[in-house]
Amino acid sequence: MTQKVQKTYESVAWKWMRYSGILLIPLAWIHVLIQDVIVGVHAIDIDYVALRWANIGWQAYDFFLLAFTFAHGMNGLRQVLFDFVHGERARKAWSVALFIFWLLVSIIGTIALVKGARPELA
Amino acid sequence: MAAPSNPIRTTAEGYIGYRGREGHYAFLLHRLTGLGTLLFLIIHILDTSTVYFFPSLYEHAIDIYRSTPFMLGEIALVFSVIYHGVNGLRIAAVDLWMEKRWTIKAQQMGVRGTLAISILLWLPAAALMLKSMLEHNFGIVLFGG
Amino acid sequence: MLVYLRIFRYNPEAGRNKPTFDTYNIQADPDDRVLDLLEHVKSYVDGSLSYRRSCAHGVCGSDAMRINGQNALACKVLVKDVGREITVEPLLGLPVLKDMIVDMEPFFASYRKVMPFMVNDDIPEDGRERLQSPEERARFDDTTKCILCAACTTSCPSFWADDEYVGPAAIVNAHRFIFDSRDHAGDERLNILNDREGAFGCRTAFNCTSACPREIHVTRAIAEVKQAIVA
Amino acid sequence: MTQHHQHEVVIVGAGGAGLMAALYASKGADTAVISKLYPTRSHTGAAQGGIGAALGNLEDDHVDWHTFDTVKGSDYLGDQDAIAFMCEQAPQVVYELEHMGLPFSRTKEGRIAQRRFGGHTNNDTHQPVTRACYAADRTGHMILQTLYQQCIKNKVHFYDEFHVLDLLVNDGVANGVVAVALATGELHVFHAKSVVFATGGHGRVWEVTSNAYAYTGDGVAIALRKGIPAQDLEFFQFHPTGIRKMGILITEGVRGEGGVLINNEGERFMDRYAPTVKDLASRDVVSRSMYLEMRDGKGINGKRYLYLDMRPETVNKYAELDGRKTPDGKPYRVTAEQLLSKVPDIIDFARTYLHVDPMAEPMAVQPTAHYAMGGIPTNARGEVVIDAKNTVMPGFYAAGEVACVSVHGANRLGTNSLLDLVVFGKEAGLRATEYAQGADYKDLEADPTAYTREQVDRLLSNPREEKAALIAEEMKSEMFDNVGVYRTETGMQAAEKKIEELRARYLKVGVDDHGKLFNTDLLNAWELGCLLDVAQATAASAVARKESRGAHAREDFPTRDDETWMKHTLAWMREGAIQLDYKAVTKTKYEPMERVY
Ligand SMILES: Cc1cc2nc3c(=O)[nH]c(=O)nc-3n(C[C@H](O)[C@H](O)[C@H](O)COP(=O)(O)OP(=O)(O)OC[C@H]3O[C@@H](n4cnc5c(N)ncnc54)[C@H](O)[C@@H]3O)c2cc1C
Ligand code: HEM
Ligand code: SF4
Ligand code: F3S
Ligand code: FES
Repeated sequence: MTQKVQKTYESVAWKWMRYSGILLIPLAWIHVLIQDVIVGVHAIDIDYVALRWANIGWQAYDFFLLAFTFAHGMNGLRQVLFDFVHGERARKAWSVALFIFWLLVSIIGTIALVKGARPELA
Repeated sequence: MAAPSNPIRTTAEGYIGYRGREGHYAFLLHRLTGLGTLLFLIIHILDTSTVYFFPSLYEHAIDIYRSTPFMLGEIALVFSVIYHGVNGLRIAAVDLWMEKRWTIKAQQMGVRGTLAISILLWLPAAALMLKSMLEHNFGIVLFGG
Repeated sequence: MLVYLRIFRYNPEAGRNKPTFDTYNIQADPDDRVLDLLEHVKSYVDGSLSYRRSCAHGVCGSDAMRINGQNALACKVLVKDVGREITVEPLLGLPVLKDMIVDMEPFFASYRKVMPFMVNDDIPEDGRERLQSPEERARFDDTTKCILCAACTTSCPSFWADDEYVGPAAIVNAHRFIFDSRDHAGDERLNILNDREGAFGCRTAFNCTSACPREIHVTRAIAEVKQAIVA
Repeated sequence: MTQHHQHEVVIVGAGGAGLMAALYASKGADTAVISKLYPTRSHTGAAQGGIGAALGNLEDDHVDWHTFDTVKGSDYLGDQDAIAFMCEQAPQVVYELEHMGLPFSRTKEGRIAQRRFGGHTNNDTHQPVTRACYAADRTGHMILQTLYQQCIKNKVHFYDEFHVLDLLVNDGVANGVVAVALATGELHVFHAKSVVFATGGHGRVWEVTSNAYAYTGDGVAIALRKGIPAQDLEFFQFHPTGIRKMGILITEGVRGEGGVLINNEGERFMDRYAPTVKDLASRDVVSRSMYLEMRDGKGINGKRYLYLDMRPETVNKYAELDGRKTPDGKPYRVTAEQLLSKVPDIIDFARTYLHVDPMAEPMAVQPTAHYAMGGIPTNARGEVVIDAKNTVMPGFYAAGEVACVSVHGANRLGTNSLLDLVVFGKEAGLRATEYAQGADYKDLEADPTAYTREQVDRLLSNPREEKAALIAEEMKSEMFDNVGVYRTETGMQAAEKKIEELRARYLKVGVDDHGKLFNTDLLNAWELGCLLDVAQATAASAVARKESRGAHAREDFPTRDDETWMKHTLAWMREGAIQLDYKAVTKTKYEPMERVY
């Protein structure tokens, strides 16, 4: 069979969910293991965050975590929503809304990540 | 003529009432844990961002996380991330590389295995977190500190 | 043995325009089919009970319904397989017209969407059969078994939520041609299914495979179609 | 409210015969297919074993052999010109099905796979020959699906779940049908230039049957009511291997693959009755042999059933005893996997309904009512003929099990029905179109639905003095006991009387459901009327034939009598009573001989 099958958003999303998911296993699990299980919320404060992000390695790590997890999750949310939102126009509207939300939150997160914590203002 | 039907009602009836096998519940749990994790993630991104935007608020936010209900929620979150991950890995692996294993038997074992692995991974984590919660929130020190 | 049978009833014409259940205590043999019980009720107790049936041995696909909450053919489920308390309801997700009878049109419309027919006008010069090796034939054997009973599609969470999703049965029937070495329209079918309302509407919930009375590996067939699309 | 439709060709029935007719008719005329079931629910889908054609893909085979086997199988009652035509067309139509996409099983060389079936032989060696082209054990399913798929491709117009209740005839010309739409209960009049009946058989007349609930003889009964005779109804085939009590069919293909019948002494008894082909003798012979075994107390546990044994060790044991060879000359041996791949559905049936694994245990079987050799008389062009002189009724065609061409005569060979469907379905479709192209719409009578309304209104307005189900039960057991595998004068007379009585009681049948939506209560009751008419004509035709031939086996006249009875029965229903006449059998080159297997 010579392939003349087009790429569509859904076929790319299908692959994305799978490959990003696989990548999320180390990314998300290590994050959760360290922050929630080993360190724990009681040991976390703004100084802790500042210290962590002072390390470019952890900064990069958290950036990838943010990028992959959130994009994966938002596409997942879109999939669930589309089960219940029917019709091209409604779906388009939701897509736009979700996209803007995703962009906004991602930008906020990235700015914080890049600029770093400001414990001196706490 | 037809009985009035709407997809939300049908879906609710199906999700809850359909007597599916392992896959049905794995699907529901995957969805639930995925959405739960996402909800937490959104909040988490935003609250963490306060360290730059409103540093003075961060301590308040973290305080909320330290409350007992939130700590219990956190334990559930860890289960969600573990289960969703293991199950997602199962789905991804079978879908991408071993589609022949979409058989009733293999799938049954896969789903049960997924749940078992998730619980096994989760239990130690949950124990550690529970221990930390008891110490900090109730002053109970297990295993002699 | 005495069987306690609950049957879903709905008939707008007779004023039963809210779904309700009728219950019957029936003396049954463990080897009786659930269809036999329905026939008994219809023949001797209440003739207005309506459902579809024809072959009575699981090959025509008429009598798919929910039996104790799970889709099956009433003629392929024996009393001893389900026990003394039996509840029968119509398939979920297709409009109910009367009792166990649902509107099958949306289901067949989805089937027709995937070009469920051989596209190949080349005929060998000697007028005889096209050659196909047993291995090539085996490639799509599983999906040729489909009897279009709709048990799979109406057990699928994606279909309950969105009836635009073509559903597992349609994908199974597309698969039957996509992987037939004689067919020429595989790519067209893959393009049709290359969407949320096609193969990517499947979330691998697996209810379809558990429900299929022909024991078709439905989810596997869908996975193969997805792979062929992204390949 | 009555709705009117006009289509040049109207085909009633969407089984193999109806869809084949539709495919060809729609190429030349505006065609509609009306079916009381969704097309894919048609009984053709239940056919298991195969479709006969002398392709010779595995071993030497010839159209002539197929023709002779069919003539012999028919106990010389089949019309030899029609049989020759069918067998000649066979390879062509099988290839055509393949071209449409039918997924036949394949040989190593990639050709259509073939297997042995009862009554099909190498005419030189008299050994069974591989002639049945198959797609596992779901050949009928594949034919039905493939034809339906092609109809979708060719955009054939379907009226699904429309139940035809009457044929419209004006001036001796068929010009339409009346149907009720199940979903709404409304009557629809279909005005047509030609009408094709492909409504299948009537096996629901008998108690233990392989036939679907829908097999209620609607076509034959409607024709009878219109003054059209039914031909050779006394010849109804009992298939040797139905699942005990349920009647669900175990294909002859199981014996083709080497399965054998066993009595309570563990004896393979068929070699006593048919020394050459043994378990693969033709169906009437095997069913009678089984009946005789059971009568002699050799049924399993003395009961009325026997074992069909297809365990690999049994198959191999008897294959060795019989010296059976594969086509390339090696001794024939099988493994469980091979059997599993050849008859998967049968194994599934046995597991589901008998809770038996056929690879480990034998299956309990008994003869089951299976196939109507008789039906609406037609010629080899699918045209309905209405008297002993073969006068054609213009505009009316029939094909498939409802028709009697007659290619099956007194006994049908396995795989010849699917062949009959496609050959004569196609022929009927082509001729109906040809006729429609040269004809105008014949006017409808003033009130075309009058007769239908009368029948329906009676059922709807009767108080429920009689229950259809009770009458049906009595009819089925009476016919099974007295007009079954073996028949006697007294038994058949009793049956005739009983059916007459039941028909009188039927006039008082009422229904519970008086609504319009999917009133299956009403339609089931109407179908019972058809069954009773067919049963009556069957019993009357059977009593009159004082010989044994094919499926018609009489204890009081145990031999064939070519002198007097080498003729077709025609039965008319006049004022409720059955009248009989006879017509000659067409003979070409095959002289009647004694039938030994
Ligand atoms: C279990 C089984 C196995 C068999 N195996 C074989 C085999 O291996 N080889 C072989 O050659 N033969 C076999 N046969 C026989 C063969 O399958 C049938 O004789 C054949 O399929 C009949 O086809 P048909 O097209 O005439 O009718 P069907 O396929 O039964 O179609 C009848 C159609 O008519 C419609 N209809 C009927 N009445 C009405 C009405 N009043 N109004 C509207 N529509 C109506 C129905 O809806 C249906 O669509 C087998 C039969 C059975 C039961
Ligand atoms: C830890 C590793 C993870 C893996 C291996 C993984 C894997 C997957 C896979 C394969 C799917 C697709 C399911 C399908 O299409 O049927 C999916 C869906 C989803 N994921 Fe993840 N995921 C992971 C982490 C996360 C995280 C951290 C979130 C939250 C932000 C998340 C949220 C979702 C959501 C909401 C869905 C949609 C669920 C649905 O359609 O029912 N996932 N995941
Ligand atoms: S795939 Fe199975 S369940 Fe689905 S329609 Fe076909 S036979 Fe029925
Ligand atoms: S139930 Fe539905 S989600 Fe997929 S695996 Fe089956 S089609
Ligand atoms: S009646 Fe045919 S599948 Fe059940």
